[in-house]
Amino acid sequence: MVNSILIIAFLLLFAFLMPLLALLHKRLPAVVALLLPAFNLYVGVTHFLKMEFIPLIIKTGGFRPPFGINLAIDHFSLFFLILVNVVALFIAFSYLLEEQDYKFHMLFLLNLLGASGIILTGDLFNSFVFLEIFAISAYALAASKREKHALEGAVKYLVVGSIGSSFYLLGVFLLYKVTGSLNMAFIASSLQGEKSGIVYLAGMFMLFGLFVETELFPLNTWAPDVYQGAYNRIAAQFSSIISKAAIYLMFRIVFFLFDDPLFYKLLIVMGIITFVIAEFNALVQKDLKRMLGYSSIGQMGLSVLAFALYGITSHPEAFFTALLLVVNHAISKAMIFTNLENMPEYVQVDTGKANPFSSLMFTVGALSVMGFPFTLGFWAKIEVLGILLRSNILWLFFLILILFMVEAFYYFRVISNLMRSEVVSVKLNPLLTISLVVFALFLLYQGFYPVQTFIWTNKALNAFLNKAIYISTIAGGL
Amino acid sequence: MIRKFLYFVILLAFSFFIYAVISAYFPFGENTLTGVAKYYVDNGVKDLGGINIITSIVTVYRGFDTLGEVTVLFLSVTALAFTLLGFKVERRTLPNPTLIMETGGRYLAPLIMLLGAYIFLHGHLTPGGGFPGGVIIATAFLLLFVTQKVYKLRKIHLTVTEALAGSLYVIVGLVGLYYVRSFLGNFLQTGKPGYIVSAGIIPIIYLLIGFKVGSELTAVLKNLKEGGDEH
Amino acid sequence: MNIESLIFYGVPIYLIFMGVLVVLTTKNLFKMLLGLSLMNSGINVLIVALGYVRGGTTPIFSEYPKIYEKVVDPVPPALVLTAIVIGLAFLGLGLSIVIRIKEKYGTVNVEKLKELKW
Amino acid sequence: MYNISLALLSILLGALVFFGTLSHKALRIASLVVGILSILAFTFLYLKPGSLEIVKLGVFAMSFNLTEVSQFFLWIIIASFILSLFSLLHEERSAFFYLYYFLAFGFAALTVMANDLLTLYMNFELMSLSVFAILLLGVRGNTKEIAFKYMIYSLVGAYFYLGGLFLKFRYSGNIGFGPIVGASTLTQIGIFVLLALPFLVKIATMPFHNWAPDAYYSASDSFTVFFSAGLSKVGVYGLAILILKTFTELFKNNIYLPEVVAWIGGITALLGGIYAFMSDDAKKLLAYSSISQLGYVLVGLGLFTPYSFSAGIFHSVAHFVFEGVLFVTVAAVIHRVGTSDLRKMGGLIKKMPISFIGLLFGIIAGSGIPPTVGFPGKWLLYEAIIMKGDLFLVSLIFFASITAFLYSYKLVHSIFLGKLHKEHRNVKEAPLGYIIATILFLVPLIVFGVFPGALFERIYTFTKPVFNHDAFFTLNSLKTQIGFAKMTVAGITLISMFVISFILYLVSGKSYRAKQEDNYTAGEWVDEDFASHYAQEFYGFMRKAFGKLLDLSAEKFWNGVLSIFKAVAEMTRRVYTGDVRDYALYLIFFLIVLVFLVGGRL
Repeated sequence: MVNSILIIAFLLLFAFLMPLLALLHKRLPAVVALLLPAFNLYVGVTHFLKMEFIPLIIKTGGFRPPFGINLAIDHFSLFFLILVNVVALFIAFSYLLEEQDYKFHMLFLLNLLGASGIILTGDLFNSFVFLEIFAISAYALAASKREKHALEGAVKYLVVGSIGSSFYLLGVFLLYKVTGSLNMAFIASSLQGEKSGIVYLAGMFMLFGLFVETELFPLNTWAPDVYQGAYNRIAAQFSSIISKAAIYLMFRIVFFLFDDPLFYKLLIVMGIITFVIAEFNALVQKDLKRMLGYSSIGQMGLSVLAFALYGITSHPEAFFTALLLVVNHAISKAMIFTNLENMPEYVQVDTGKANPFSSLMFTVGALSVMGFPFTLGFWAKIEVLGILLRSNILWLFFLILILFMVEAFYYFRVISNLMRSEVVSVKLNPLLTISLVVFALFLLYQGFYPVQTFIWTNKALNAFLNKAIYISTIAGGL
Repeated sequence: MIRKFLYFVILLAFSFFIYAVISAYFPFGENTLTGVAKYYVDNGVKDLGGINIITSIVTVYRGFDTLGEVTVLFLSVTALAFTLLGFKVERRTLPNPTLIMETGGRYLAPLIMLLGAYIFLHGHLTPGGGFPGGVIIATAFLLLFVTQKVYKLRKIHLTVTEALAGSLYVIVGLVGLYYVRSFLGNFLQTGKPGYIVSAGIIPIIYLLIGFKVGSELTAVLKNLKEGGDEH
Repeated sequence: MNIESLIFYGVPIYLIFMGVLVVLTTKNLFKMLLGLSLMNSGINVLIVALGYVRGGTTPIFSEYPKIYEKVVDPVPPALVLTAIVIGLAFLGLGLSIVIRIKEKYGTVNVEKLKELKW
Repeated sequence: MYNISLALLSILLGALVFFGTLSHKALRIASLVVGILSILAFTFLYLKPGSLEIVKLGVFAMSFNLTEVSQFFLWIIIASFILSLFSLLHEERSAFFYLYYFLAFGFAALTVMANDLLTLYMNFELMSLSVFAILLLGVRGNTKEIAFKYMIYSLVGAYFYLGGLFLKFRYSGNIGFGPIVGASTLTQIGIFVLLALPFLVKIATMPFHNWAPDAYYSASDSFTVFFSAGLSKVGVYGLAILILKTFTELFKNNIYLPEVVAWIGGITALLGGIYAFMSDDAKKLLAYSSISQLGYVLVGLGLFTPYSFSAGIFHSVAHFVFEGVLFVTVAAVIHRVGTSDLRKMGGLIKKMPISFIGLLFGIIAGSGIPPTVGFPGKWLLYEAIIMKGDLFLVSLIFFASITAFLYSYKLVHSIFLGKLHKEHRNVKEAPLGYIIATILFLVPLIVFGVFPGALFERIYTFTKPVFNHDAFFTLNSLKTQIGFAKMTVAGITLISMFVISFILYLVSGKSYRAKQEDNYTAGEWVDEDFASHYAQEFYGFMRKAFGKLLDLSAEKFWNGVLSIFKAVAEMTRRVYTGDVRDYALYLIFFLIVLVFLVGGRL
C-alpha cells in the first residue's frame, strides 16, 4: 500500500508547483487537477480493501503521537476520503476542457487538500489548520465567478465562517488545556467518563464552528447565497465535498470526544429545525439554484438528525442511515449541480429552456435525492423512516414524512416544467456527459442492487463504532 | 443607537461570563506543564538539537501544521490574486518621492533584507524564524515600491521563487519520509545545540519558509499595487 | 479576582466580543473585516495568556546546557503562530473580495448588499 | 417460468416500439402489433398462479405472488392494455410515449403481483412515475400542471402509505399482507387510512379526485382507455387486498369503519355523477363518470358483506368494460372530429354508426340496465345495502344512478344525435383499430351481463375464505335472501319492451323524417349555420340547482392546504434577511444559547 501521507504531500507539492506547470503548458494544471484526485482515490480504495480493522497510524515529524502529529486512518475516514475524491474526480474530469486560470485549479486542489486533511488527520489542531485551508479556499471558490452575486455570497460566508472557525480554535485550545494533548485519541481517552464543565464549553465552541460548515440552522444563512451565486461546479463542490468533509469532522468529534446526550439532543433539535426550515424555504424559491441549495441544507440536517439519533438510541442503523444519506446526497447533488451547466437557459424554477438530456439527468438526480424507488436514495429514505420509527418518536416520523412530501413537491414542480420546457439545443460538454451518465448509472444500479454501498458503508460504520480500538491503538502506548 | 447599546451590554455580560468561567478553571499563571508540553521542554533539545523549543515544535513536532500554515498563506495569496484577476487599479498619482526617500530606500532595502535573512537563519536559536523573516523581507520590497519612482519587479521571478520554495519544503518532507519513514522527519544530524549549523532540518525549513513568505507577501503587495493581471 | 487575570484574560475576551460588536453594528464591510481581525487577535492573545506560567521564561535555552526550571508552555505560542498566519490569510482574501465588491456594487455598505435573500 | 417476466417483456416491447417509432411509421405499427401478440401469448401460455417469486435486491428481497385476486385484476389490466393498444395504432405519438406506456403497464402488472407491502410500494411508485411521464406528453390543456397535479396526489398518497407500512411493521413485525395482531382498534384504523390512501387516490375517491378529470382530459385519448379501465384497477386491487387480507378482523368487528368507507364511496358516486352531467367536455364527463362508478365499487368493498364485496369486485370489472368502450368510442370520435368539446359535436350517428352502437351499449351498461354487465353488480349491491338496512345509503346510491342516466344521455345526445355540424359533413367512420377495440369490448359487455356467474365464480374463490359464505349465483342468475334475478329473463323482458315500443313507433305515428341539417324553430326562418343543437346549454337549469355545489370543490381545499404550507414558508424564509449583520447576530445569539445549554455544568 502506498503511504497515505502522499495524498497530502502530492496535493501540496503540485499545488505549489502549479504556477510553473502553467508556464510549461496552459492545459497542464487542469490535467494535474484531474490526476491528483485519481491518485487519492487509488490510495483510498487500496487501503480500504486491504487494510486491517485496526486503524493505521502515520506519524509525521518522526515522533509518535501525541508528540508528533499523526494521521489516523480507519475505514471510516477512508470511506469519506473515497467519497470526497470520487466527487472531486468527477468534477475535475467534467470540467477538464474548461478554460480557467491555473489559480482556479490551485484553489480546487487546495480545497481538496483541506477536505482530505480533515478526513485523515488524527490531531485536533491540525484539523483546525486543514479546516482553515478548506474554508479559505472555499471563500475564494465561492467568489471565483467574480460577479455580484458570487461576491455577495462569498463575503457573507467569509464573515460567518471566520467567526465560526475562531471559536473552533478556542474550543480546541480549551481542550488542550484540559487534557494536555492535541491528539484526538489521547483527548478521547482522557475525556472518558465524567467530564468537567469546561469540556462542554469547549465542545460547544467547536461545534459552533462546525455548524457553520455543516450548514445547520441558524448558522447556514450564508449557504443559499453561496449556492445561488457561485459557479455550478463550485455549488457541487459545496454540497458534495465541503459540507461532507465538515460533517465527517463533526461525526468524529462528537462521537469520539464528547459522547454525551447533551450534544446529541442539541444535534437532534438542530437537525430537525434545519430540515424543516430548509424544506419549507425551498418550497417557495424562484431561483433554481437557490432551491437546490436549500435542498442541500435540508439533507445535511437530515444526516445530522440520523447521526444524533444514534447517539440517543444507540441503534447502529441510525448512524448507518446518516452515512447512506451522505453518500446519496453527495453523488446526486454533484450530478444535479454540474448538470445545470447543460441548461444555462433554465434559471427559474418554473420557466426556461432546456435540452432533453439534461432534463433526464436532472430527473435522475432529483429522484435519488427524493428517494424514489430503484434509486440509491430510496434505501436511505427507507432507513430514515425506519430509524425514526424505531426511536419511538412518532410525531417526528410524521413530520419527516410530510417534509418528504414537500421535497417531492418542489422537485416534481421543476421536473414537470423541465420536461415540458421549450427544447433548446445546447452543445453538450462530452466529458461532463460521460461523467453524468456514469453517476446516473451508479445511482440507478445501487438503487436496484445496493449491496456494494451497503457493504462499504457497513465497514465504515464498524470502524467508526469501535472507537475503543481506535483509542487504544493510538493512545495505548502511553 | 439603543440597539447598539443593547448589543454592547449583552456582549459585555457574555464576555464577563466567559471570563469568569475561564479564570475559574484556569487561574492565571498557575500552570504546571503537563502532557506534551512537558515532554517538549524536557526532551526538545535532546531530540532535535534546537535550543528554541517553540521553533522545534513549529517545524518538527508540529511541522505538519506549519506546512499547512504555509499552505494557508500561499492559498490566501493565490486566492487574492485570483479574486483580483482582471481588476484594474485606478492609477492614483502618488506624490513623487523625494531624492532623500529614493536614495534612502535604495540603500536601506538590502539591509532590511539582510535582517530578514538573519532572522530566519537563526530561527532555531533566537525568537523569530521563517515567518517574521519573510515578512521583513517583504517590507523591504514595500519600501522599494513606495520610494522608487520606477520599480519593476517581474512577477515571474516571484512566482518561481514561491513555487520552488514551497515544493522544496514538501520535498524535504518527502526525503524525511524516505530516510526516516516519517513525513517531515528529521533526517539530518542534530549537531551541537546552540550553533548555527545544528538542529537538523529546522534551519532548512525556515530558510524555505522565509523565501516563500517573503516572495508571497511581495506578490500580495504587487497585486494590491498594480491589480491582479496575468503575468 | 485579581488584576493580573483581569488584564490578561479579561482584555482578550473583551477584545473578542468587541470585535463581534463591530461586526454587528458597522455598516462598512471593511470595518467588519477589521472587527473580525480584532476578534482573531483577541483569541490569539487569550491562548497565549492561557499558557503562561508564573515566573516562567520563554522556552529558549540560550544558555544550553543549562535548563531553566520554569518555562512557559511552549505549545500555545506555536499554535498562535499558525493562527496568526491564518488570520492574516483570511484578512488578505477578505480584503480582495471587498475590493471586488466595491467594484461591482460601487459600495461597501452591507445594507446595499442584499440582493440575495429569502 | 416466472410470471414477473411479464414486466420484463413489457419493457422490452416498449424499447422495441420506441426504436420502431424512431425509424418508420410502418415499423411502429408492426412493433405495436408484435406487442399485442406477445403479451397475449405470454398471458395465455405462461401466466400461472400460485408460485412465490423472489427478486433479490441485495438488501431486500422483492416478493411476488400471483394469487387469485392478483390474477383476477391482472387479467383486467392486461385486457384493457391490449384493447387500448388497438386504438393506439392510429395515434402518432413520440417514441418516449410508447416506452412510458409499456412501462406503466409493466409496473402496474408488478404492483398487482406484489406479495408484500414494500414491493407493492416500489412498483406502485414507478407506475405513477410512468403515468406522470405519459401525462407530460398529453395532448391538450396545460399538461405540465396536470401531470404535476397527478404526481403530487399520487406521491402524497404513496408517502402516507409508506408511513402506514412502517407502522404496520412496527406492530406486526413484518411487511407482508398478513393481519396486524395486537394493535388497538384506533391504531389499526389509522394504519388502514394511511395504507388505503394511495389507492383511494388512484380510484379518485372524493376528495382526492381532482387530478382525475384534468388528467383524463389532457392525456392521449387511447391512453385514457387504459388509464380508466386498467390502471384504476390497481387502486381497487389495493383496497381489496387490504380489506381482504390485512384488515379483515377490523372490518368484521368495527361497526363504524365499513359504514364510513361506504358512505365516502356513496358520496363520491353521487357527486361524481353530478359533476359528470355538468361537464361540457366529453372526456371530463367520462372522467367524472368513472369516478362515480368507482364510488359504487368503494361502497361495495367498504360495506364488507359477502354480497357487497362480490358486487364491488364485479362492478369493477363492469367498470373496466363499459368505461373502456366509452373511452374507446369517444377517442374514435375525437380522432375524427378533432375536439373533445361536446358543444362542438352532434349528429354523428349516421357518420359513425358502429361507434354509436358501442357508445350506446356503453351507457346502457353504465346505467345498469340488463342484460349488460352493469346490471348484476349494481343489483347485488342494492341487495347488500338493503340487507344491511342502511336506507340512507340506498337512497344516496339511487340518486347517484339517476345522475348516471342524466350524463349518459347528455353524452350520447351531444355527440351523436341532433344537428350535424357543417364542418363534420365529411367525417368518416372510425378507423379499424377503434372498431376492433369497440367490438372486443362489446363481447364481455353482453356475455358477462347474461352470464355473470362466470365472473362470480372467480370472485367466489377469494371471497369464500374470508366470508365463508355460500355460493349465491348460478351461471346466469343471482339469488340472495331477499331477491332473485335471472339475467336472461330480465334481458328478454327489457329487449321485448324495446321491440314493442319500436313496433308501436312504426305503426302509429306518421312522422316527418327530418334531415340532419334541418333547422326548425317556431315559425321563424333561420339559416343553416344556426346551431340549434341542444348541447349548447345542456342541463343549464341544473347548473342553477347545483351551482353552489360546483363551487365547493375539493381543489380549493387542497390549494388551501398548500397555501398554509407556503405561508409558513414565507415566514421561515424571512429569517434569511440577506443582511450580514443579522447573520452575525444569529451566530452570536446561538453561541450564547449554546453556552447556556452547558449552563449548570460549568
